[in-house]
Amino acid sequence: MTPEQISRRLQDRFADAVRAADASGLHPHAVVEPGRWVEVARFLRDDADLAMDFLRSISGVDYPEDGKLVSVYDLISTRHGHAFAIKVEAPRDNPHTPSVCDVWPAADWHEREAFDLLGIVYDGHPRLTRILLPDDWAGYPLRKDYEFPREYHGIPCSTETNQERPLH
Amino acid sequence: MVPAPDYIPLINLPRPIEAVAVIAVYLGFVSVVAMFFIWWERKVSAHMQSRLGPMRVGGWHGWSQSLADGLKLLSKEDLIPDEADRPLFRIAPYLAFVPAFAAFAVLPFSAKFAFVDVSITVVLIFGILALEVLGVILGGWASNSKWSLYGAMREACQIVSYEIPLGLAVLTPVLTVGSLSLVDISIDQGGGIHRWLAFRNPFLFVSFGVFFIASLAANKRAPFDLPESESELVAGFHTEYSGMRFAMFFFAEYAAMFLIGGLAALLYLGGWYDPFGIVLHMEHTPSLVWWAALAGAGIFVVKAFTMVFVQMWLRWTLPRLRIDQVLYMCVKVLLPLACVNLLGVALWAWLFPGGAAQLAVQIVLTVIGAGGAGAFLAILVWAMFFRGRGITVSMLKPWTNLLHRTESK
Amino acid sequence: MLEAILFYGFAAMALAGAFGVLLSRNIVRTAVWLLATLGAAAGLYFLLGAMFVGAIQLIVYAGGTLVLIIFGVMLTSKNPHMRFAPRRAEVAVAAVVCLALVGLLVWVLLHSTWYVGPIVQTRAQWAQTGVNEHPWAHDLQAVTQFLDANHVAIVDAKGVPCGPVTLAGLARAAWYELTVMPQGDQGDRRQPLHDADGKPMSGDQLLAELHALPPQDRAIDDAALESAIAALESPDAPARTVQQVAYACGDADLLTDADGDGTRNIGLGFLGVYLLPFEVISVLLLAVLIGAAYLARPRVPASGGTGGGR
Amino acid sequence: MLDRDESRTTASLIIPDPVDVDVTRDDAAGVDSDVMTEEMLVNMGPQHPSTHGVLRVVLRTDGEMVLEATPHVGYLHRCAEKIGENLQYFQFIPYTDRMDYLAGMNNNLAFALAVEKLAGLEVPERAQYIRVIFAEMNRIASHLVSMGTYGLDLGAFTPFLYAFRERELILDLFEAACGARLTYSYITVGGVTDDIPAGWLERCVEFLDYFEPKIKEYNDLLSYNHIFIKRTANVGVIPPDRAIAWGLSGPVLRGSGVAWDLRKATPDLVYGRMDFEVCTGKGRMGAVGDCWDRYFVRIEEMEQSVRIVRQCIDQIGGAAGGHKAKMPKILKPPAGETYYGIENPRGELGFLVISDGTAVPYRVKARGPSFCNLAILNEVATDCLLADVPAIVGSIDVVMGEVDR
Repeated sequence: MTPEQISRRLQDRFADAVRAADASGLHPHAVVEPGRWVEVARFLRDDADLAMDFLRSISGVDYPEDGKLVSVYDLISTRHGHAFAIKVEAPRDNPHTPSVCDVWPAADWHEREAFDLLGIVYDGHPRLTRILLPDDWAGYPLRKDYEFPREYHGIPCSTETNQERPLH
Repeated sequence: MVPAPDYIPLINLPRPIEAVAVIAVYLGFVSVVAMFFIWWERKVSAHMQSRLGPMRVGGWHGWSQSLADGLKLLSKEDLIPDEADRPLFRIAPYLAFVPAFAAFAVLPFSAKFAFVDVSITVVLIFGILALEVLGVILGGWASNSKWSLYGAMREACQIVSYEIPLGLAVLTPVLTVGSLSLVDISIDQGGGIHRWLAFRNPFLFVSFGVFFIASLAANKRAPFDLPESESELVAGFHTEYSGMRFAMFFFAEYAAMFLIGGLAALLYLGGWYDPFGIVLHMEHTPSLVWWAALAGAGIFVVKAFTMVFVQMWLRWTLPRLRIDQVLYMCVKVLLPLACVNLLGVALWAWLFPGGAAQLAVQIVLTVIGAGGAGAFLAILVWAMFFRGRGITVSMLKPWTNLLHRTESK
Repeated sequence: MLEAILFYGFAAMALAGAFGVLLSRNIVRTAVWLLATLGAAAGLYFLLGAMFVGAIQLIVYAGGTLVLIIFGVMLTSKNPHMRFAPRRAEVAVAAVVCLALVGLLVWVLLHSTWYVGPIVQTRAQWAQTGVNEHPWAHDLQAVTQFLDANHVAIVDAKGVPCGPVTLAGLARAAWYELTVMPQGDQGDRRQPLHDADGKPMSGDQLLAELHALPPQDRAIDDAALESAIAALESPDAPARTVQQVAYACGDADLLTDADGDGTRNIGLGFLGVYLLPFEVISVLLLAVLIGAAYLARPRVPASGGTGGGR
Repeated sequence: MLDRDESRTTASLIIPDPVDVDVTRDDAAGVDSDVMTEEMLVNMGPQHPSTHGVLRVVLRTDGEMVLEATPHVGYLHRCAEKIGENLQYFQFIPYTDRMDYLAGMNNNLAFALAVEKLAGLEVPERAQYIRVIFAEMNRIASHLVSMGTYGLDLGAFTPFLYAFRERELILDLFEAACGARLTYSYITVGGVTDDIPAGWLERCVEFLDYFEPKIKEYNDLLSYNHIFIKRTANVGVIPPDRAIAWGLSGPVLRGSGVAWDLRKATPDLVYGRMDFEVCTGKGRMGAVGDCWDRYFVRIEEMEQSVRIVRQCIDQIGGAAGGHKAKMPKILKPPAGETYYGIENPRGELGFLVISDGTAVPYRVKARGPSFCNLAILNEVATDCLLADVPAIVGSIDVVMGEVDR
């Protein structure tokens, strides 16, 4: 199925849950309401025509100017071969997104990584702890406004005094 | 009952002094042989893996590499983990080291060079070797690290369970010859390769295989080196050992390899007799008795070395077995086989009085056994000299034309 | 001299080990002290010349039981520093039992007859008899007289009496009638029994000598000698070798001690006189084996690690 | 007797301090008839000979039986993604080399393709052929390393050295083309940095002719070795549905019988023109999806890669164009995002690149195959023996640089 068919199928199945679906660009995706996301995910996986059984990756992206943390779910179907992406937004100050661990077990480590580097809390995740950084690391590095720590347990981290913002 | 050759003291000194002199000679010889094995194993494994092995230390082919290792280990710091059980940690290497060398007192190199000629040398060797297990287990337990604990546990169950098939496999030649003394067993095999016990009857032929496999396991070698398996247990029971203590474990292993090789030669491969019966003939002519003893010792050492080479060969080709497979093989495969062999040998001795049929069986088995070994050797020689090297010189040609690169084909 | 040092050394080691077992708190330390005791016991066996029993002691006890004790400890102990803290009542009961055992031991010590006869068993003891040569090294000239049921006095080539030698030793010397090695080689220890003109003595000659012994020199009672000689002279005993004579003179197991360290005795004992207890013990061990297998049965189905979805 | 559950909850990895335990007190509840072996928490790693790189697996074991194996990662985390947000597109290529340091070429290719798709660049045909040749040669080198280290994990030392002997020849070829032996940065956005030197193709064919019989040699030495089979068959079996559910990819997924290969599913470059098969585990030595299958899929893939490289070398003659497309001084791809995954030797390596029109990407997310493949370790390694854990970790063939990024 082409991305347009997929997004149309999604929209008429979940009219209220699926908002802006941009199927034409390089990265065909749809934005889904956090509340109904687990239900949509289960439909994506179990529906015969979609059969999105392979969760490729979950990437957290930080949009400080829109004030939201977006989780981008890239899916592909090993049966039909078509790929599609889903975006779920969460407010920046208190980012909560429902976890899809029980739909795709692959999500377990991806969600822990997004939590670890961006601070998106996935409700319902069996063991939501930091995966890459030490457990007592403060802050979420991949956020745009991340302040690089001066030292960690006595180990000096960065010498620049005034850290200029990232390039954009 | 075959009468044993008479026993001549090497030097006519009172017994204790003679004992000390002979100990010095034996231990000196055995430790030199153990050092040689360390070097030899590195060279053998190197050439098997298409590399060179030690080449520089001390000149030709790095002959003094093991000496250098010994000195290096001597100078290394001897640290004991703080939570370790200090006295046990110190005793363990000695408990592992001493039996491996003590057993040589009882191993007859030749008719004349049997240092202690007690009529039950086989049982004595096993008695002495039983202590070696304790050294390794205490070493593993005392160093208070989880890996060495696993190593010690594996050692305990592997060695204790493999002593049974090993014991039975040793009993089969003892049963055929009728004496527990290695000297008698070896004398019985004199006079030509067809008289070797391994080719005496099919049961003994199989029992030689059982013996060799069980001795590999009892000596923690090759596919059975679970107690110090690097890839799982870091270094098994001697993870926490360093310096001279580690060298003791290391040394004991190679001495035990020589012992196993010697036992295999004595019990199954015609002791100190050559395949053509020359040494036996020399022993009979009074003037050549001494030369027979020396030649016998030489042949014995050569046979022991070949068996050690086979042990090394196995180590560098086979992966390691898992602990349950090791025990499965011991209880379900080797033990029944050893029992069947023992029974078979007894029946054979009872039903098959000897004479022409016995000789025929011996010759057939010799052809199979010696023929097989010869074939392996032939393949080895062919592979070393005639098999194409594979990497053509042009492949290694330096890239001279890097500068003027061609734009398009 | 060396034997004395060794003997007392081993005895001291055994005692020290026993005390060590009692006093040490860490269970693995007790096992090591036990090793010292068992090793000392094996050493004593070797000193006694019972090589077989000494080796079996090492294999079974030091190599087997001890390893299993330590193995059991390793698997089940919570931590290496576990201390025993026995309660008052237990100490009392233990004390009673121990005292009873000690009493039994002392009683046995006092009532057993310590036969301190000049039995020549080992080279070590032979050395104490003042002759530092190996008993078989002599040109054993002739049997002069029977000292007791089991010993004869022998005169060597130079006529010097070389003290008591067991018939077993005599048989062993004869046993090695050297078909392989020519006699007379200077370093040769095992001289065969010679008669006057240097030829190895045959069974008949020894028989003749025993006949020629005057009655008062025969420590052995006449009936046994007569019956032995009669048996030897019966038509169906063609080759009368020295050992057959020795066998006839002594009692049944005389010959059996030919190789001097009792392995044959043990074998005959187990399969001869004491067959029933031997079998009962093996049945007992079988029961122990099955019990151990049951105890250690795998509780978690170790299906060779097939893993898979849970 | 310490209560069994209490010892299970204390996660302290050090041996608890000595306690005066009154062994003789017989509390009826505690002691039951069976032999009560005590559970241990064992730290396999981060410094351990058989965890490839700095992987730490905490094993809860009961004697030799492993009850739970929880991997801890993050020891090699170098925040490559954060750096990606501060570098221009082509400057990020060297960082991709260091992710899966055994397959540098394939990593570069993945990022380069993602950026080219984002920027809508057209890569000349000759460059595409060169890229496929180098990607497939790097796949062979990477599979050689995984075969060698797998032998090491199971105790067979020799295959490791044979594998490295062959790998050296591939590295010599790479060195001739781009000067580096491990971190190449040879494939960049728009094509390859330099054209291949004269005579390279002939030397490459010569290597392939030399290499093909060697694969049979490895099979005789290791794959069909009875002990090797006993150690790997029916060990760590992953059923196909669990493999897909856990998002495994590459030889680990195909070992479970799922014929999913991105070179066939989403053919890019000139893969469409190549004819090769997707090798899957057939359960020859045991259950489908056991360690042996995953291992043997890699061996068969090496043969397929040799076929691909041979076809590329035949067809590269006719390919038009140079080795690199015409590139603007500073590449400013239009605002947008794309996710692009290719078949890396260890599985699907995908890049989500989000650009906001400037010369620096807004967000670069790398989906490492080893990161996803490792997640299933706990499920596979429970109820196996201690000696199976290195076998399972080795068969999943993890490279920590890619897991931790």
